[in-house]
Amino acid sequence: MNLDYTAEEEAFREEVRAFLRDKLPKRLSDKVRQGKNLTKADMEEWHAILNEKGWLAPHWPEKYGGTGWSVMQKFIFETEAAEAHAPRIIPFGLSMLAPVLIKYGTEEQRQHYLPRILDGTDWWCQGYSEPGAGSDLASLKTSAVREGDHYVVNGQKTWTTLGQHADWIFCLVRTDNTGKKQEGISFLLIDMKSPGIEVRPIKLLDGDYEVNEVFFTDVKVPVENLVGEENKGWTYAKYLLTYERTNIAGVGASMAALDELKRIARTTKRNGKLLIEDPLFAQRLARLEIDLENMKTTNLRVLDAAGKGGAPVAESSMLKIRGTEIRQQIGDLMRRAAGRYAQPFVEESFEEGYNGAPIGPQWSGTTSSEYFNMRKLSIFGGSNEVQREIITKAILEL
Amino acid sequence: MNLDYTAEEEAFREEVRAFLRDKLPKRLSDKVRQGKNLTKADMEEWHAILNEKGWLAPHWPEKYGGTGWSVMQKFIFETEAAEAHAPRIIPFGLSMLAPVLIKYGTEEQRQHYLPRILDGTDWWCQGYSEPGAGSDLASLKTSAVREGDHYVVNGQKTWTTLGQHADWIFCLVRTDNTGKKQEGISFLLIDMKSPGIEVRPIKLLDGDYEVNEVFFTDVKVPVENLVGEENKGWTYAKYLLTYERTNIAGVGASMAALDELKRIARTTKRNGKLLIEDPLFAQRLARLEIDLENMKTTNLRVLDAAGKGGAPVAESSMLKIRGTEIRQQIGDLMRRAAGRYAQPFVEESFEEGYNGAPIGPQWSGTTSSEYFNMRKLSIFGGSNEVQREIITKAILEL
Amino acid sequence: MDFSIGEDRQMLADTLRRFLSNEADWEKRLKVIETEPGFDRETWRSMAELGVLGALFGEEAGGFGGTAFDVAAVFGEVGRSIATGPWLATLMAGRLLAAAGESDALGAVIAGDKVVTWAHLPAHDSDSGEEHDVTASQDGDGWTLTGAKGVVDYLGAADLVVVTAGERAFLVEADAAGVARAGYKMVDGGSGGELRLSNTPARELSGVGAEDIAAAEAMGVVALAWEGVAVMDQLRDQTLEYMRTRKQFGVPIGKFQALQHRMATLALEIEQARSAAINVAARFDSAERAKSVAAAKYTLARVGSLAAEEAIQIHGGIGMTWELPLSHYAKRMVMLGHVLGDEDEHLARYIELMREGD
Amino acid sequence: MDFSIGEDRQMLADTLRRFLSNEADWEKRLKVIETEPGFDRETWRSMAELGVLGALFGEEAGGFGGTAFDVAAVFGEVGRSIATGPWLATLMAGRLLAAAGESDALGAVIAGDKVVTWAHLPAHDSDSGEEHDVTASQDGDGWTLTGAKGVVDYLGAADLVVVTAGERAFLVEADAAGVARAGYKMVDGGSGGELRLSNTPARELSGVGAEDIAAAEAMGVVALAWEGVAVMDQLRDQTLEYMRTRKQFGVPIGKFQALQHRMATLALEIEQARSAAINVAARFDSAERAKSVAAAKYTLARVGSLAAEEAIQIHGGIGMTWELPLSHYAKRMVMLGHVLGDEDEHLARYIELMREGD
Repeated sequence: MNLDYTAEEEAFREEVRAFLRDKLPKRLSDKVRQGKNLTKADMEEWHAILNEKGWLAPHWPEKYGGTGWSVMQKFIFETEAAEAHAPRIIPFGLSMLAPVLIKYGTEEQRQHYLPRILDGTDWWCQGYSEPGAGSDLASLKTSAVREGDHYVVNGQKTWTTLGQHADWIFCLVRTDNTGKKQEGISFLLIDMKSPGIEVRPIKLLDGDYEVNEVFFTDVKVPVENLVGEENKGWTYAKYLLTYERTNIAGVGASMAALDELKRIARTTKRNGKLLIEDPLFAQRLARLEIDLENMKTTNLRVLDAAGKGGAPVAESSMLKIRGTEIRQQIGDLMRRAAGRYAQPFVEESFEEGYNGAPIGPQWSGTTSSEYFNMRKLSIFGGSNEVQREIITKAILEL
Repeated sequence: MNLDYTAEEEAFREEVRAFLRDKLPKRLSDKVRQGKNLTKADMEEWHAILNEKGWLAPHWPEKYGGTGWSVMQKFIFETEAAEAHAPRIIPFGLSMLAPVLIKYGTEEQRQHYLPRILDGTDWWCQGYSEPGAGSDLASLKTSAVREGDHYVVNGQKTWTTLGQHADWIFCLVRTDNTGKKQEGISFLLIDMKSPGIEVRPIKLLDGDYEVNEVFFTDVKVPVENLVGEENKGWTYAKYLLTYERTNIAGVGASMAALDELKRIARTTKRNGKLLIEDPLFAQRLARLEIDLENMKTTNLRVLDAAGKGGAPVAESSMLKIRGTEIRQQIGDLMRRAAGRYAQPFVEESFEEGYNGAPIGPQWSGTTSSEYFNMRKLSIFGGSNEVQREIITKAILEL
Repeated sequence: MDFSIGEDRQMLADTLRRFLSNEADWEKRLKVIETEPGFDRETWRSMAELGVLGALFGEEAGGFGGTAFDVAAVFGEVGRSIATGPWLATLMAGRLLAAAGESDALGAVIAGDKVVTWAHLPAHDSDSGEEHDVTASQDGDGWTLTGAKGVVDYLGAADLVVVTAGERAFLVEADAAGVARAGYKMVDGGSGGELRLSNTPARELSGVGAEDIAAAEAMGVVALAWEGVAVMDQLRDQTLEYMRTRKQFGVPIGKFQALQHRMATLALEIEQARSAAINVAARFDSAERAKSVAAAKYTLARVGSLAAEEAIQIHGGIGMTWELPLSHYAKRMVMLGHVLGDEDEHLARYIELMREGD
Repeated sequence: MDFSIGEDRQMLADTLRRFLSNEADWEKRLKVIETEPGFDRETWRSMAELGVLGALFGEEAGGFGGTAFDVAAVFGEVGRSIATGPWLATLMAGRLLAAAGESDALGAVIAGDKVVTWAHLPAHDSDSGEEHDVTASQDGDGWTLTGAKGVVDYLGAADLVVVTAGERAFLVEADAAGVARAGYKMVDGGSGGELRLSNTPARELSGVGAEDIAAAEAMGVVALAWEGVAVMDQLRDQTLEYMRTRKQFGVPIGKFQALQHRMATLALEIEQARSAAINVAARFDSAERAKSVAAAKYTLARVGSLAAEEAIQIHGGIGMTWELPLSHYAKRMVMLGHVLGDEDEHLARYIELMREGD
């Protein structure tokens, strides 16, 4: 048993680090580190840099532009990028739609859409959730009725992340009402410029706009935009959930955030004493660091098993739960570290180029907003409650 | 708003304290404080002292021997007795059977049984639980078939606390199998000397014997031993659950135990430092003390509401949950305070008159046994899981 | 023993509740929190004209209340509607004005003619990373103040500022020479600001010392504890309502056992927090004040963040939206934990007192 | 990266597992834990004859293993069957004998001919409330020891005792002059004892110093971590089996959502504890050893008591009975938390290292 990287993996890590050192713009990594808002252009810039290097789509087969990396290489890349404060890659086209097209789409669809994902022509968003559905995703109501060579789509999607930037949306729609609710669902690709689509931003509690409602009124969608077979969409959607997700625990992002938190604890005084010398704060920090250190190894174990062909269902859910809990706890400690300076709310300061004097410590202005924003981690992407049931059902085998 | 006792209550408290000072044998309070095993004779001794004073049955109507105390007086008495390390009063006859007889029994039953409870002639135990029933109490199977002027009882009860000492058992038995499971249950009084009864002690994980299995094979029970109506036993059993329980949170016992824990923390060194100076131990202790201090007031609020005629269902369950959690946590900290001396297991030392040299600190020998024994608090008396459902159902009103 | 708040206080609370729900409704709140002062001065004045602020001070200071339970009654209503406005600032600054016998200034505050705030915490200087505080210099008969204070409630709207310097307290006119104010909105509505003073003339609050400052802070914790429990009650009730009405898999989510268990724990913890709030008010004038203050603020912060996090989690995505009042209650709840010392600071204080105690 | 334990170690573990389940079955265990030595010496000797103890030591010391993962393989099996016997004592004392080149004594231990234990903790004197330790005096060429040691594993059965005194370690014959032993049973089976020495002749373990003692303790934590995870696995699996088969209200209790959620948390925490056990073994020879030791023992104790408490609670009353193996697993689990420093001691150590670190 051995936790070290192989010589090849170590060399790969050096290569990744060198690339990040050379190609990751400091302007972007600074924004990420400081918790500032990224613009669409920021995200597209990093997307293009990765595409140029050929590292944008590690999960894809090589013939469509994948890297041919091992599971461990993907993990190394993701972890190093997060630790270097690279912007996250928007996953909707690359990691969610593309695997479905690759497995269930036609060759025509693949040839058309995959290159446009890589070169940034199409920004995709996801049309799964509906108001009133929540964890009961399959109860969705948005309908698609076949009329000649079109479907006519009516209904509403919600929680559509970054839908305001999107050119296309992939949707689960109901094409049959007669059987079990899982059996009448289809998977449709819809141009966001189609007449009858309206996007309404949802303001979140931290004042930010990152999710949307999307309304469909008699939207015409060509039948060739159906993926796979009609009424089989649920299968494709579930495929995504079990699709290899090396980064589900967000270990890299948590490591980077914990480093920042420790730096703050070593330099910030409260009542004349450094936070790291405070027994209660130090205790919170130590428990968190140990938990993260354990999770790193848990993550590697799961990857190792997956690399050997295992299907670690319960384990993936464990990584999702504990990964998001750790990330939330780091946010919680950041807020605590800010003391009363967690209270000021200077929205403008989250934007690049804000010139006002910082209020309190340089890092404190975004702590509360991040703390509240991170509540989403345990809600979206399969709530942590749903994950808990998945775990026990898997190990209970009832 | 005011948390102080009234002058009358204060005077009553002084009276209780004086009584405890004069009449509670030091031999008994020492055993309780040190966590030693109480014998049947010990428990009977304290029972008789209280009966002589007329303070044995505060919950009973005065005409049967009750004290006429207010809710607050009962609370004061129970708290003071616990803080003085008085033995607990065995509740089966006094607090469980008697209220049922008083409300649902015949006057003949009351005249016969109540005095015998007071003077200690009859030691009662409770025959509710059955193997395989658990929280689903109403699924009980022990049957009573009417044959002339007798019932013939067959079946098995379990978790019968101190059944090894009992002269009588009050039982829930099935007299009808045809309707809903709650509807065919009757409430029977059974002489433990009846032919066909066998008591088998259950050894618990701490090595102690305090619960039993009771087997019934063709046991003949006179029909006059039926309480109330046939098939209405479930109503009587439920009445007990909502019957005023001023002491459900065990505040007095927890206060006494916390005092002892603090004394230990102030006098016990680990690695050369007093436990109370250890930041981590002190933190556990402080959190616990604050929680108990809050619970004391919560308990008083519930008593106040009950005294004014309220029926605080959710609140009683809250007291049961948090009361037992606090008691368990005190036990947990005692075990932690003992360090490695939590490991020795000298059963003989739990008995009075043990003359061997103590192993480690005077108080450490019983800590692990108590810690494990106290697991029962969250299981018996309506498990804390059942209490949680009661709370939410009550406040949700679904 | 008596757990009723008292008839007079109940009437006051009912009056304030009606006023806040009529004159400061949710729509108005959503608008006002987008502004920098973060509250509506006209509404504040009308509320003062009803006499509510007088409840925070004793008769000798021109009020008609001033006990811990009077303060409790007012702040329970502030919490119920998460009202904005310089409630806490008025309480804290006002108690020091009262202690100094500054009846003119306090009278104007109680009448709603002047807004006062309380500048106590040192400011954090983002360049040096150090904390900067205010120092006082005697200047002939009077005093001047120089230095900075951080996160001063409603600084931008204040006419008067009570500024502490060491163990003394001073009254500063907001438009006096050498005053620089940088205001900002706060996460939970309302506003705050950074105060810089440079040779600013100030009047000493005579007779006010460390004891009075500590007493004002203790009364502030009473206020926060009662405000906090009222916020928790709202978080719980809004979540219960959601559990009753929101269906998933064909049944109300309140039927899900795992949620039932979590709600039970939350409801239980809120009752414990209510007891802590009662304790700190009931023991305000006793030797146990310091311990009760630490216990109450620790409990408030601990249970408060649990309540906020659980309420959002049980709601799911909708609980994270600006549109739902719940999210604003959650923000107020968590932010209360940061005021007048946080969970860990008060637990540390409690540990100290426990070590000293018997 | 490689997460397999290795073929040779797996074979060793399988051999030990078969031996323990055949030669030390549950009935036998229930009998043996009622006795004071708390283990069966004949079984121990047979086990030693299989060569198992050699895995705990390197070839230079007469063993055939000695790495952290060799120790892990053995103690995983000890945990799986919560075997009694001086496993940890043999490991700790043996590592010091090995460090001193005491190959004769160690050879006898590995062969099962002699039982050795390790006396390190000061004894608590119940009269004075103080801790008493052993001091060593030079006596001509040799040494004598005087003082006391507490909670010495399997003291009553030991032929040899390795006794620490300050930064030195000594070998004492159990029947030497001035040795007084008071033995007792332990809560989780097995036995312990209080050791008193009075001018007892002792041989210094030459070359052994504080570093070696610390290294032996670190290896002890590796052993406990792997033993502990194996115990947790049993607690979880026995509880899962109960959730599958036990019915209430007509359905298996595993269908209850609240229990499902708790089981998920428990299963997750156990995987985290397994990772901590892997970490401490994998980093044993690295600069991160001290931190990994503290992290592993803290995690073991924290998750261990959670596992024990949850397993009992989910079982209900039956989980508290002596008759059910589960209760014995729960006792072993909690008691492991007390050996070689408890949860708080290791967390404090971790905090210290974190403060010193980068």
